[in-house]
Amino acid sequence: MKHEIRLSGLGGQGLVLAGRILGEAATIHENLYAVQKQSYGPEARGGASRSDVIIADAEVDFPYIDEADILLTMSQEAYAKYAGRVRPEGILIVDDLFVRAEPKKHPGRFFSLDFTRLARNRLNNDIVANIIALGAVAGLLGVVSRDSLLKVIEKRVPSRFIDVNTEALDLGFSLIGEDKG
Amino acid sequence: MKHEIRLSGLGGQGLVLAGRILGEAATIHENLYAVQKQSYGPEARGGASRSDVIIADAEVDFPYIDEADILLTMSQEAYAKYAGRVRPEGILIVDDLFVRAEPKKHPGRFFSLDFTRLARNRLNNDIVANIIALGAVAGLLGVVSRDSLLKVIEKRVPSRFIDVNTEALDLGFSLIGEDKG
Amino acid sequence: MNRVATPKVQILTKLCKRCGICVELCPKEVFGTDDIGTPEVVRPDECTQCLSCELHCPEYAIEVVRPEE
Amino acid sequence: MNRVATPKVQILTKLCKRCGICVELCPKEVFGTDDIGTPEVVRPDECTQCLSCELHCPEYAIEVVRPEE
Amino acid sequence: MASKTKRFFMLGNEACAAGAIAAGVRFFAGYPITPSTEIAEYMARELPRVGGQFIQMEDELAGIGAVIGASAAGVKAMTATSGPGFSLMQEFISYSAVVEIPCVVVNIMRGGPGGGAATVPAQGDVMQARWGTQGDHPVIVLSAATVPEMYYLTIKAVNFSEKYRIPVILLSDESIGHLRETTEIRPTESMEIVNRRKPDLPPEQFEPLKADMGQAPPMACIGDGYRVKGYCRLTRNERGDPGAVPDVQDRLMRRQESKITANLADIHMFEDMGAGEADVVVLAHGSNVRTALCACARAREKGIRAGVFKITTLWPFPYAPLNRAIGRAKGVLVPELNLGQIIGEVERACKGRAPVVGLNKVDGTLITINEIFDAIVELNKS
Amino acid sequence: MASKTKRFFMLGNEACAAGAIAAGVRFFAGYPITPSTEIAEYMARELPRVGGQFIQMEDELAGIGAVIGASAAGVKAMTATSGPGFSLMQEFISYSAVVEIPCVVVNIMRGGPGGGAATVPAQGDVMQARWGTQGDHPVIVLSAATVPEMYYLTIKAVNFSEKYRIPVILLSDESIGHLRETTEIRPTESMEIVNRRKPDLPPEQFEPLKADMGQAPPMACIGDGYRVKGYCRLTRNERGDPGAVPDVQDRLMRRQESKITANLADIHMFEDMGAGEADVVVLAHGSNVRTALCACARAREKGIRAGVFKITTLWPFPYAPLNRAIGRAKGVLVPELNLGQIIGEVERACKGRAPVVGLNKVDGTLITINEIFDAIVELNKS
Amino acid sequence: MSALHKVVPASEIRKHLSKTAKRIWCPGCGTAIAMGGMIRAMVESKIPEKEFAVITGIGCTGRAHAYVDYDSLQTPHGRTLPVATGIKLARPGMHLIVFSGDGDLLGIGGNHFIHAARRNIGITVVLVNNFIYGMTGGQVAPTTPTADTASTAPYGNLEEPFDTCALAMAAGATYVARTTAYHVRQMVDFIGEGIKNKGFSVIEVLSNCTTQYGRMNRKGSSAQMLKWFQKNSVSLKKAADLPPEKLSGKFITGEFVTGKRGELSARYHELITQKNKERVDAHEA
Amino acid sequence: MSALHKVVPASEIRKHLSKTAKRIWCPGCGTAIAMGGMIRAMVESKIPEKEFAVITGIGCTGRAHAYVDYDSLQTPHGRTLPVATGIKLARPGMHLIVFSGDGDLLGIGGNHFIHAARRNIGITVVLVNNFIYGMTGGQVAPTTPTADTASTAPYGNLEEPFDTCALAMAAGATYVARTTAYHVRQMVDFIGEGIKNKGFSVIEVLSNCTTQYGRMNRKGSSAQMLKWFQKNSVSLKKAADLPPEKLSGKFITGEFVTGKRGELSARYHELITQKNKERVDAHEA
Ligand SMILES: Cc1ncc(C[n+]2csc(CCOP(=O)(O)OP(=O)(O)O)c2C)c(N)n1
Ligand SMILES: Cc1ncc(C[n+]2csc(CCOP(=O)(O)OP(=O)(O)O)c2C)c(N)n1
Ligand code: SF4
Ligand code: SF4
Ligand code: SF4
Ligand code: SF4
Ligand code: SF4
Ligand code: SF4
Ligand SMILES: [Mg+2]
Ligand SMILES: [Mg+2]
Repeated sequence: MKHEIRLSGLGGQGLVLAGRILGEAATIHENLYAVQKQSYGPEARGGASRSDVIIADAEVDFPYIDEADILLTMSQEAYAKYAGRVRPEGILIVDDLFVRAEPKKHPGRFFSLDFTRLARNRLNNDIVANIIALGAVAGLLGVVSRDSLLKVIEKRVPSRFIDVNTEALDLGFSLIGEDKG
Repeated sequence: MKHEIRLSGLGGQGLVLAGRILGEAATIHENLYAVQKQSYGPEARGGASRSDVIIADAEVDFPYIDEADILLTMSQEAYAKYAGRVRPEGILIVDDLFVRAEPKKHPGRFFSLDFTRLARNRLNNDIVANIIALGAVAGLLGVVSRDSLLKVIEKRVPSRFIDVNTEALDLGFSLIGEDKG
Repeated sequence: MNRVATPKVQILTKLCKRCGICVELCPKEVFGTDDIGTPEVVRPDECTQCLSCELHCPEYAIEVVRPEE
Repeated sequence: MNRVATPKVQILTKLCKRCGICVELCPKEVFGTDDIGTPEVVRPDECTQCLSCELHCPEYAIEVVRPEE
Repeated sequence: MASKTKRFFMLGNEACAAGAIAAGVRFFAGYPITPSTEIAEYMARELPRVGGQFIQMEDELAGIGAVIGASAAGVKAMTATSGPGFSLMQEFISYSAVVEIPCVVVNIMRGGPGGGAATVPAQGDVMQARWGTQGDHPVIVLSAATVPEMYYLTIKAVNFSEKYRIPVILLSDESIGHLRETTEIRPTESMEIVNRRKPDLPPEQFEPLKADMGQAPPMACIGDGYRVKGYCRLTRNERGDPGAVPDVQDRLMRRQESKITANLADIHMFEDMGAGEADVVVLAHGSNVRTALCACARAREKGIRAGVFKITTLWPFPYAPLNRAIGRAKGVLVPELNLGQIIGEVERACKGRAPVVGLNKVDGTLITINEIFDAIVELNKS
Repeated sequence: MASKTKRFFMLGNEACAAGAIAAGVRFFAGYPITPSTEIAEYMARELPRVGGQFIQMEDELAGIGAVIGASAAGVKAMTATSGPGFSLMQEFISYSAVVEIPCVVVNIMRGGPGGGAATVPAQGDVMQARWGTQGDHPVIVLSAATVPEMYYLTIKAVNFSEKYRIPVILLSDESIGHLRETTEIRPTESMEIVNRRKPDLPPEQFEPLKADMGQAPPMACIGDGYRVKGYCRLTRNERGDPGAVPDVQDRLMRRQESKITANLADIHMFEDMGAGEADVVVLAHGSNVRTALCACARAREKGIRAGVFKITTLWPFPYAPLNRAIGRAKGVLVPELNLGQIIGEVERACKGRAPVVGLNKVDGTLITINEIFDAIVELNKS
Repeated sequence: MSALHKVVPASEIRKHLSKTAKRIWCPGCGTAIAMGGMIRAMVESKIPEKEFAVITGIGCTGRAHAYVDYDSLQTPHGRTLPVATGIKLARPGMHLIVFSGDGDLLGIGGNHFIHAARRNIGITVVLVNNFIYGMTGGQVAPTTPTADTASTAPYGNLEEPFDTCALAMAAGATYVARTTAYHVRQMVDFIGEGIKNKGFSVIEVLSNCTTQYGRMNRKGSSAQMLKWFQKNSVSLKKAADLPPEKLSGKFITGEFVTGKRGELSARYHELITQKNKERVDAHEA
Repeated sequence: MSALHKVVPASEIRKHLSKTAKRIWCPGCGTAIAMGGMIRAMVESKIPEKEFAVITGIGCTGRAHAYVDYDSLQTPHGRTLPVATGIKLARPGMHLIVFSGDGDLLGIGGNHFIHAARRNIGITVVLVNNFIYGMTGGQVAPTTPTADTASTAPYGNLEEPFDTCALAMAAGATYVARTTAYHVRQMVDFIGEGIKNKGFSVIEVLSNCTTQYGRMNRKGSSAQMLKWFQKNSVSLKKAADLPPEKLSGKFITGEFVTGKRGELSARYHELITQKNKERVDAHEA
């Protein structure tokens, strides 16, 4: 078992944190093996950002992703750059607010979801779009449970933000639940 | 033709300058080839000092002296260290004031001369002992003339000291002249 | 001059990074913002030509007509 | 005490580097020098125990008996 | 024991810092530089919690200087940096070797030369780690290939440094320093932790520089009451007094060199991962190891006998073991994130027995499995 | 012309400084360190007399920094130092290579490591001269064997630096820097003096980093009116703008490397002094050359065919020429005033064709004719 | 102070920017405001463009060399002043502006800073002090106020910050001033005075690093940080009348030193002229 | 000042010297006088010998580590203070004396000097200022007076020297004093005060390098140089009343700063104690 997940967008969207939570949940609470690598441009803020996570049931033999099993893009630039590097049977997810996608080009499953608008409108907090997306990704991935993720979120997020993050995570899972059918 | 001359004593006795004058005179005014290398201890003043000069009629193939043709020692320490490293047919010169020598150990020619006392008593200037010695060495050496040496001295020595240095040089040559006979 | 009177404050939106400095520093609340924070001149007539916005804009994206001498 | 009275100034000649400081700084010209510049106590009785020689000797080679309290 | 092993999802740089603390490091001084800074940040947070000290100094020279000071005072100490800062530490590394004050320097390599590219991996400082300093002196250089290795090799580095009183350099690069990875950490009690030897003689009899060939002398630290001397310029006798006597200097230099040459078996860490039976041997270290292993696996699937010779101890370079391992090889491939550095040593080791070919990348990206695979296929043809 | 040749009795260090001035150097900045300081002292005295500038800076980093500044402003510039100071210059040497601002660094080697022994010769910085810096970049390293060579090689060093826009390191050691020797100086007019190329395009069209492989681009200097950009961190496009694009970085690195690899014939200076016909080849540079020649002469007197392969360009190392030269050798002897540095390259060059044996001395004294002679006899037996 | 209508317009700044380099400073970064101030002062000085060179070090501030359209050069971290010293001696006619950060100039570069001041070499330093190492992600700087937080001072800074201006004065600088990213017109004036001074000039610009220092120390938005400077700046004159306790947490702004003494590159050129004369005289004699 | 009869005798100095190392300073060198002063102050302090460590750099002055019989260490040139900082943090109970030259501490080591002062780390610096790089043969130093001659300033120094004490104060040192090799009793007192100060102390000792600086600037014998110090020293108090022109060529001696503020290694140990307490509390909670 080996899953390669790429979360991409802009610096400041919290994708590095999302990837880290995913990997940590897999490692510590699912007893799996994970790696996560971010890359970013030279900007401290606002540049391109990418967070690659691999989850496997044995030590990861090669920690870098060429083609992803799941690709999340939260900016048009990221979409342009990475949409072509998803496995044919892989899953492509975009943030509806930022990405104008061409779903036909992608043979596998495709989701255009409203992470950022939902965060803003339903949770009153732009910043948790990443956790909604994380929920959706984890839901599609299927190997890291909501509870495992939540345990890590509780450790990594200041206590006053735990509630909204929990809501966001559940919202994310639910998006997929709905859509999956 | 190749002559290896070692001038040894203490820092401050001016042996480096003497060696330099000898080499420069040979190079520039006798059209010979010369090298000169000094070595000293870590002290800025008062430590052991050595100035090796080689003069030859072709480029010097090897610039360091193992056994000397002419050895001048102006301290007991230098005598102890270098007297054993004179060629059998070589010349050993010591400053009578500082060195208690064992002439019998040396098969070649031996001179114990009064450079420092002569400087002090005849020229009223301790510091020109080195030039008296230089004159003596040059006299014994025979390949660098008094005039050549004088030209260099005139260039290297502050003008107010030229006279006393000239006297010193001549005195040195004369010591050998006397002694040579 | 026959030209149309230029507004006293102009924003070169292409250069703007949406830092909010001009909006927050303008003493006359001349600026508003759109959905994603891009400043817009909403009360041009209030402008006293104090130059605060122009002097502080880190992208050199604002120009204010200089007050008469 | 039964010992012979120590002179007020003592030079440990073995340590001396013949810098001349003690000789030149002594206000009472207590020191003279030999042929090659080694200081010698030549006027011990002149010594006022000012300590200048001891304090300035770079070789810590001079000792002066401390003045009585 | 396995039950006590703990799992973490750690950054390579954090694993390094955590390893250092496990090894007993209680002092860190440094100067920020990407991509090493997380090591300093971890230390700033954690050291005061375990009674240790962190200080950010005014530059890298001061960083390693303070580390050497703390070590001279008896505390295990470490610094971390990247290329430009590593260059600034060279004088002190040489000093540390000659005064035999242990210290560990971590260099998380980034794109070089010059200011370089701070956020991309490279292996441009591999030769510098051995030869960057003035004068001859021994040094140990290790290269970490994974995040868990960052943890365990840091412990090794500290151990070597204390045992041999030698500067130890741990190399890794951005792609590992900034990689998060599942890391299983064994309890510290189960690991060998080395502490420098203390003098066994009283101060009057103790000679700070006296040791047999192959050995570091016991170390009297500042504050131990030994009125310790001898932490100074090159030439000192065994009592620690200065004086430029040729045979004393010679003895010191040769004894220090012998700490490496007499202990190769202890210091060499390498792994023959199918190289011994291979037609094509890939010599890899650091971030190229996993890539090389994947490429060789693929090659074997295609019927090509390919194997990896992984080196963890870069310096002293394992000439003899490598020479033995290439027994039947038709060619040796050396992938490097530089213009060809360790390949020179491979050539020396191979002594012309097999062609040695480099695969070099300096554009800021990692060498890919495909690139190594293609090179293996090519070499196999010859 | 011979009539115009002048004879001097010069210190090696003075010959170096005089050569620099002959080559057009008009700026020197440095920091005193034995045994190099006479170079600075000569420059302090002579440069203002020829309209040039000397400045003693606060440390070696500042010394080479000022040199690079002056060179960026269009003036040929040089610094000089010894081991510890050379270590402090490494970051800037790497910088100079990547921004392609010419500079010459003279290192008069002394006993190392650490503070070292300031007044004795050594060759401990030979590998450092090539590998002391962060990252990969080209560099040229020359080694002077006599006082006259100090003069002429300094001119060569300045020429190479200007021609290839590259840092050039001139190595020598205390035994030559502090040697006075009859030195015949040909008139400057009779010598090749190279000046860096100036842009042939107007500022609007000029791209400061644009050049063919094997070439340095023409150089627009500060104050030339070009609004010159591109003197900055590694990754820049040909216009000089920053941006970390892999292929741009790759092209820059490879083009800079090619300045060396495409011009080996121009850069290599070596001399086969009987090595081609020898049973025992002595590979020597710097202060060992004359010793080796005398030892070989003595060996030949005793019927042993011995010859010297003298290398003046240490880096790039002349692998192929050496390999050719050892055609019939039974053994290669490599005398070095270190624990074995250039010998590694000799082994690479020889590819196992002949045994390579080191003769190493690190006690602060020179290798003697006897020692080399004895080693030749020994090697000849095998 | 220049009257409002004389302020160099933003369009004029843009004319002196690189047409091709993308500025990657964070939105609202005070370094950009300071760079604008520097260019305004350069324009106001009326000195021909080609007589200027802008030298930067490494750091966010140290990116400016790529953004301006003057002769420019970026040195290794901390080494602006040695390189600028070399340039100035080689081309004494040039006006050199060193534009760099507090870490670059006072951290790793502190020795060059005091020695350049001592030499009174003709260089104008615009020191952008944002109290932090911005570019590397918010580490403590030699200017970080005591007890403030940084990524390498997670429990609050235990050290005291430098008083940049006091240090520059003690070391020998002949023009020293402090202003803030809020006080742009003052900034332009001070930099202009610095350029006019023949010797070594230091203009410290307190600046907002909103992303690192601001975030870690809860200073709010960029505009809020600028207002913080506005509110807490005290002019040198006023400060003289206030007791020390009233000055804690305040920024003292104004011109500290405007002294004169010989500039180094000029002195050196006198020496050259004299040596040249000696040679000519000797020939004629 | 201690009364004469209390002055530590030379024999006591000798007890604290290495029995085996040969001192190779020139006859009459002021560095030796300063080392004697340091040892006298250490003895007078009554602090147990094993709590002292003497750290030197490279230079003539930097040879002292081998001559004293205390814990000692010689660093690379210019790096005394970083190394001492590491020692002090690791062993806050130690009393560290840095004994080094003007070139070592203010030339190559200038950055560490101002940063150690800024941090107020508990180190006592005895800075032996002989206006020259003695050991390397008389090159110009950052302390060489303008127009004086040195081997690398053959036409007279074009630069201005540092005012060491002003620099130390501006950087943050909490005890700063100047004395000379002539004023040995004052020297002992000042070094003693420096040792007592918990923070960073600088005692500048003006000293005679007769061989290099003295020879090149015709200052005569060692004793004559000491007399030069005697004649031209002006106490801080007296100097306050004199016009600047009367102070040119004078040496202002005395104690400049005797302020107090938190010492770094002590602050750090408070932090450790606090973190330890937090942990214990957390366990108990
Ligand atoms: C020798 C070296 N050490 C460290 C670094 C890493 N580095 C780059 S910028 C910087 C600090 C910059 O701080 P500052 O000068 O205050 O600039 P800012 O980013 O705050 O504008 C550091 C430590 C480097 N590039 N080179
Ligand atoms: C990195 C380095 N640069 C230069 C030197 C050479 N060096 C040794 S001592 C010294 C100057 C010493 O001057 P100072 O500190 O004033 O000591 P003094 O000899 O005058 O007592 C220099 C430049 C060195 N040892 N290391
Ligand atoms: S100040 Fe400038 S960059 Fe900021 S929001 Fe206003 S126009 Fe945009
Ligand atoms: S000039 Fe002043 S009043 Fe007008 S818009 Fe700008 S800030 Fe507001
Ligand atoms: S002061 Fe000391 S060293 Fe100098 S002459 Fe007197 S006793 Fe000798
Ligand atoms: S104590 Fe004073 S008076 Fe006595 S010998 Fe010494 S210097 Fe002279
Ligand atoms: S990190 Fe700070 S200093 Fe750097 S660009 Fe962003 S706001 Fe400006
Ligand atoms: S050179 Fe000067 S400082 Fe050095 S020992 Fe001699 S007199 Fe003292
Ligand atoms: Mg900053
Ligand atoms: Mg000095």
